[in-house]
Amino acid sequence: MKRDTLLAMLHDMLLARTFEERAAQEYTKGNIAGFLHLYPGEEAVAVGVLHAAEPNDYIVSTYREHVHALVRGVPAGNVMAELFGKRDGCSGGMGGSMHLFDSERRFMGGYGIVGETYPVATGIAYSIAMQELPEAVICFFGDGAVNQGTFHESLNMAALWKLPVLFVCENNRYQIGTEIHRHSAVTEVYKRACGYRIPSEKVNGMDVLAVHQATLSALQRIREGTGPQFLEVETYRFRGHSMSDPGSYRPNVEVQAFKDEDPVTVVLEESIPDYPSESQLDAVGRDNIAHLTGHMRREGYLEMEDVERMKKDVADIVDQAVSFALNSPEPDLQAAWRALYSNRGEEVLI
Amino acid sequence: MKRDTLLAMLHDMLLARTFEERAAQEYTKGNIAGFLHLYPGEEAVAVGVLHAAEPNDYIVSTYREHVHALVRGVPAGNVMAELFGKRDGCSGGMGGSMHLFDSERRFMGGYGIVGETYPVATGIAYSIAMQELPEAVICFFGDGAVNQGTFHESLNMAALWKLPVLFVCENNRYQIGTEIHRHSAVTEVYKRACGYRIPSEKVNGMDVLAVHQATLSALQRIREGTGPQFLEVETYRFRGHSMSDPGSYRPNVEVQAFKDEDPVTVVLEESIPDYPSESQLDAVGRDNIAHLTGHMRREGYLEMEDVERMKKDVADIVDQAVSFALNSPEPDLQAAWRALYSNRGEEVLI
Amino acid sequence: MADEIPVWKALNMAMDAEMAADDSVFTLGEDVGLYGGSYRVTQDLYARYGEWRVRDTPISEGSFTGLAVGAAMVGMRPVVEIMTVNFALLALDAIINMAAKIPFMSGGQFPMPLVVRMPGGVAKQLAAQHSQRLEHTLMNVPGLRIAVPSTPQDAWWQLRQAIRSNEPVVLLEHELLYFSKGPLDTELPPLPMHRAVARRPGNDLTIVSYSHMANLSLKAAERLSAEGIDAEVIDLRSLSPIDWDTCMRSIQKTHYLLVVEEDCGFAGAGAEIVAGLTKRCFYDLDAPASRHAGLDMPTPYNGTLEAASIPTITSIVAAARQTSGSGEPS
Amino acid sequence: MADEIPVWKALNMAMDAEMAADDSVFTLGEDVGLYGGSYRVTQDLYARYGEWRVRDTPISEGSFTGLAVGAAMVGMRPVVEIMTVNFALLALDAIINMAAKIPFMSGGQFPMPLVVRMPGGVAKQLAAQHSQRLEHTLMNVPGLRIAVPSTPQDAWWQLRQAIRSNEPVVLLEHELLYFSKGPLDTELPPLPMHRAVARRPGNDLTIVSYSHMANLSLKAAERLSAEGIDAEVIDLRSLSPIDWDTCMRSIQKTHYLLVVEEDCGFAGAGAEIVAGLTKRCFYDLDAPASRHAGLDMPTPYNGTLEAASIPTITSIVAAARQTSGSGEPS
Ligand SMILES: Cc1ncc(C[n+]2csc(CCOP(=O)(O)OP(=O)(O)O)c2C)c(N)n1
Ligand SMILES: Cc1ncc(C[n+]2csc(CCOP(=O)(O)OP(=O)(O)O)c2C)c(N)n1
Ligand SMILES: [Mg+2]
Ligand SMILES: [Mg+2]
Repeated sequence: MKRDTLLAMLHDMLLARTFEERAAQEYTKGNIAGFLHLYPGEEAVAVGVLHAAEPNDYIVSTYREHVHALVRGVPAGNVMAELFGKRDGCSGGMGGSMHLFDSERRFMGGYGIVGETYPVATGIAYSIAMQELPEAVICFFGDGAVNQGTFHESLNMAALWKLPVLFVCENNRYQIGTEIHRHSAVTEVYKRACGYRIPSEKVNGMDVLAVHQATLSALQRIREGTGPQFLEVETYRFRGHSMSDPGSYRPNVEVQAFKDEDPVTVVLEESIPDYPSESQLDAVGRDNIAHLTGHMRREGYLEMEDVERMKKDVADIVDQAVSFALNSPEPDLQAAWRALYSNRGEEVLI
Repeated sequence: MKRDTLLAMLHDMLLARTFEERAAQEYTKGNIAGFLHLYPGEEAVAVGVLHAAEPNDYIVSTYREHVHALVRGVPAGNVMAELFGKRDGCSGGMGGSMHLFDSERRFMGGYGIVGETYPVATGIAYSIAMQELPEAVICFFGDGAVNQGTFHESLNMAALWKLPVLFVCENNRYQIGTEIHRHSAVTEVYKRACGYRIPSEKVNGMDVLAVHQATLSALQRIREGTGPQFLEVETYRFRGHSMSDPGSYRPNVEVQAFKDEDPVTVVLEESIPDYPSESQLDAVGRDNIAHLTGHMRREGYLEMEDVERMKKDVADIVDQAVSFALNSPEPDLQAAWRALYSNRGEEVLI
Repeated sequence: MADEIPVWKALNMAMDAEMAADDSVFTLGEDVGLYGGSYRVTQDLYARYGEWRVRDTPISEGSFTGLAVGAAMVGMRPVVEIMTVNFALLALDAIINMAAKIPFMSGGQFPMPLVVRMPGGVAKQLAAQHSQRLEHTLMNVPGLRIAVPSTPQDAWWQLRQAIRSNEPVVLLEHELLYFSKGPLDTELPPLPMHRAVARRPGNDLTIVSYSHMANLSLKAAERLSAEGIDAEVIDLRSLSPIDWDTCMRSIQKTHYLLVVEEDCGFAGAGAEIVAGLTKRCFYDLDAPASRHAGLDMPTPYNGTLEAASIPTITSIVAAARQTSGSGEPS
Repeated sequence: MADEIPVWKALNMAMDAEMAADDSVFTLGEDVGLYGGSYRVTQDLYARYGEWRVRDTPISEGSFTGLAVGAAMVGMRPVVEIMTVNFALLALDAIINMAAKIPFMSGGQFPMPLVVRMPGGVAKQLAAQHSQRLEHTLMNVPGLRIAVPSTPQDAWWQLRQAIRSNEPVVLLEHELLYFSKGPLDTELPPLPMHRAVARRPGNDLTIVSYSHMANLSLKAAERLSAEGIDAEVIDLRSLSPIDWDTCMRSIQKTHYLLVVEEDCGFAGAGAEIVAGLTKRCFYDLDAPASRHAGLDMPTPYNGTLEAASIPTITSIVAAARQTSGSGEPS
């Protein structure tokens, strides 16, 4: 893979982590309110998947979608401003953290009701198929979301009509405090696509390259007209479900075990040339992200300076995003009415 | 199998057919109104399944449930009176054809909204499991109903908590006018239970003995505590979806092909000793009901007189049911209010 | 001269006209295609426009309505047929939480040219689960518009207007109206989609109603006129927004208001109509506004009880008499 | 002497008391078990009663509510927690078409001792999808009862009464109330579950409200009293049935009515309250009854706009002034 691609992925993963940790701080400061669901630990999913998408593809996401929006190219300032509820937010301050939208980038929204992403994605795909366009839709959802009725209904329709949707399950093993074996009779999520004869695959979500490769192949099959595809991406969230959740239902040792294979910190540590050593790197085994940096270093792609520059870059981006959000004005009530009636135009109703 | 059991099954199949054809007549006469969904062609399913159930088991059914109620033992007069909307109807005239209930016989209702039977059955089973009772719940639904979200949600919960439910899909290949390959991405319904790891089997619904045997084994497994079981029973309805549907979306040849293996008429014809001959009988092949009568005749279980008597019996039962329904008074508005507030008792609300 | 055609046919022609005019219009629902629609509204469209534009769906109301929401966001003009309003309870998340909120939540970035057609109302002994009424639920949803046509002429135009609108519109079609006939003049220009009309002028009493009940109210008004009570009958044609002005003008003239609705009275559509008009016309009213509504009871299957559970011409006459002060005191 | 405890604790104690008293009581919902409930209402119950009686569910609102319906039919007393009212749109078929209709449709053969608890209302910047209000939808369902406790004392008794009732009861719990404290005297006998109470006596104006808004109305009444307006504040405590008598008695005394509600005004709960009371008290009212309600707009995320979209103490004071004729004309 090209050096630029790899560096771009690393950049986005670092940006994602920095952005989210800063959002947590801003929440504590009172600049952000409501529910705030953060993404640390899962960066390799968004980055691996979305770097494989074309600009004409559509993205449909959940309430844990800041990073999907960022990686899709929504400027960090507009995302942060939306979290702040400001006028320059990507939803004009009306949607907030759970409802980021950007029509220009075909970012079709964050949805707060679990299970809504399936029908929205299926509908966009229906429109694509009807017009025989070469586009695809990427539909994100969690492991808990798999048990919502719309999963079943939408996957059946998508398969029946061979619609161009890539279903991506971000399996972080928890539905808030309920672990997967307590919410699903079948815990291998990818197997649940079999009821609809949708080709399905499990991918290691700590390995951005594996995620990227699996997505590329799935999108390729979709564009060849074989219909929907399904990816189960195994990942983990380091934080609680949202800012109001201490996450005390998970044993510390479990959280630590996953942190040890954190895609971002591993990349960072690995990129410091002398630590760990090549041999240490090779021994990591389970952490496939290490393979990325290993690979990058062997190819001479990754230098200490790159990483330092990148860290500084993303810190700057996030700082600027926060200033931008702080300085953005509040929307007024007229703006809210305009948003509500945005589709009315000159129409005379009565 | 015992002669009495076989005769009882034959009796119920004949009663079912006669009752339903008479209901159609009464509908045409104006004694029955609303939606009337009839069962001819599918008798072997209700009879095979319900003859395997214990009195303490619970039955949950759909809007096409007259025969389930009859076979479960609800007197034909009370069923017919309900179709007539009369006071002696098994739901007091409040429910009609789609909402037959009989708490005494644990007949937990006919439901008109497709997909409601799953959660009701699952809930009754939850209560059984919680109390560790040796009972089971039988949940009926059609092939079209499989695509409702509640199928997915309920089967997952039933499997997760190992609840004692037998899910029985009456696959007559049509969802009103939509044939199964146009409503389901996977047309082998039994395979759709795999997403929940529920043991699942396909049975020939024209063969009452096969249905009976499969049900007995499934109920046996349920009582041993293995959790829910799933049967797909392949069958066919000879009539339109309801009285208002001419069924013109189905090719005549298809309807005729299934009529040729009609469980009831075959039983009747076979039971006339000289026609068709033993060899003709053996040649029928696909019609497994013929094997039943063949079996019964070889065992000396079935005589011409039996069948004649039985035909007369069921005709009498149905005649009496109609007179009973005609003579039953109409419920008054007080009865309706009483039904609505039946659970209020002496409670002081305000 | 306008031909007399049934409401279903007017809707069918409206669908056809809009589908012919605009490739982005498509319809979906259970048995809308090969079968031609339970109430024939989509008859012949399958042959004419093919399966992608006339799509038979599985029984998955929540998701196929949500699918239409997704399609509308990218500029398609889906017309969902929910086979009957009774199944719409399964699609309310898509209608309320998605269709009505996405344009707002996104700060106005997405169109929502979605139409959801729902046959409904109390028909003939379909029992409690198949006689659900959802007016009030849908009215309370900002961002949603609701049309309730009662004639072929209105059905024709209101469906076309709904399809052309970029906002989500629910069409509540009464099952008993599909086969009732009336004139359709396709050359007549449309009224604004949500304008109410006085179907019959009168001076003694204003009857405000909609859909099937507006027709019954008209018949009741004829009977009342024989008794010397001259009722003005207003057909709302729309439940959201409500054309208050047309109603107010009438009340300023008659000083009495009766609202006739088929849904359950308690917290039904009539609650808003009465509350809204009493507030606006308090000093014009010579007596409290009345509601004549369905009983607060699930619909009984028994035919006599079913009839007793909703307004009839006779009961409307009685209610009007009482409202206008000409009846026995209650 | 009664202790001061938060509403969540009163509900938690009520659950515990009923579960201890009756083995057929069980609760289910997302994270009610190991996690202890999003708002702590089921805290410690999992350890005390085990997983069968305190059941963590998958995200399957339609089916786990339907599951509770089935269990209630065979005499269990399920208490469903729908994590928030916003997800109840997915469970409306189970609540409306099943729970509320089965006793009726079966001619009265089955009990339905079902309780559905739903935290809801506009909390703090949860945005449009998480600020849904369903009062009106549920009120229009015959066969369903709705309690809206606003104090720990009411929460304690109304939940217990709901569990003991054989009819289906929905408890709408306001998210902003869970951590508000008040006295709980477990020795005090209960009021009838649906009886309204005058929280503050007054002579100039009747304010009818419920849940969180009843508390704000009380605070507004204190401010009003400083201005010389003596408002009576009635907390309905129940939206179905409504205790009309308590309200009527008050209006007969004050001659002015203001209804304060947090849901969207158009076709909200207030429509029925105003229509029902205007009909009953038309000749007692010296001015049209007013509604002070949420704007007809999905809830904006932005905090300032969110606050502007629903009544506040200040806006209630203004609305009361105007209703009682003491304010600027509108
Ligand atoms: C229909 C619905 N039910 C419940 C909730 C509350 N809720 C929000 S997120 C969540 C857990 C979702 O888990 P999962 O799908 O695994 O996604 P994750 O949060 O782990 O990314 C729940 C129960 C909701 N938003 N919508
Ligand atoms: C939720 C819902 N959607 C639609 C309908 C209308 N409807 C009644 S029966 C039926 C077809 C059901 O087909 P299937 O499950 O195969 O049962 P069958 O009638 O063949 O026995 C439909 C669409 C309904 N009753 N409920
Ligand atoms: Mg998860
Ligand atoms: Mg079928």
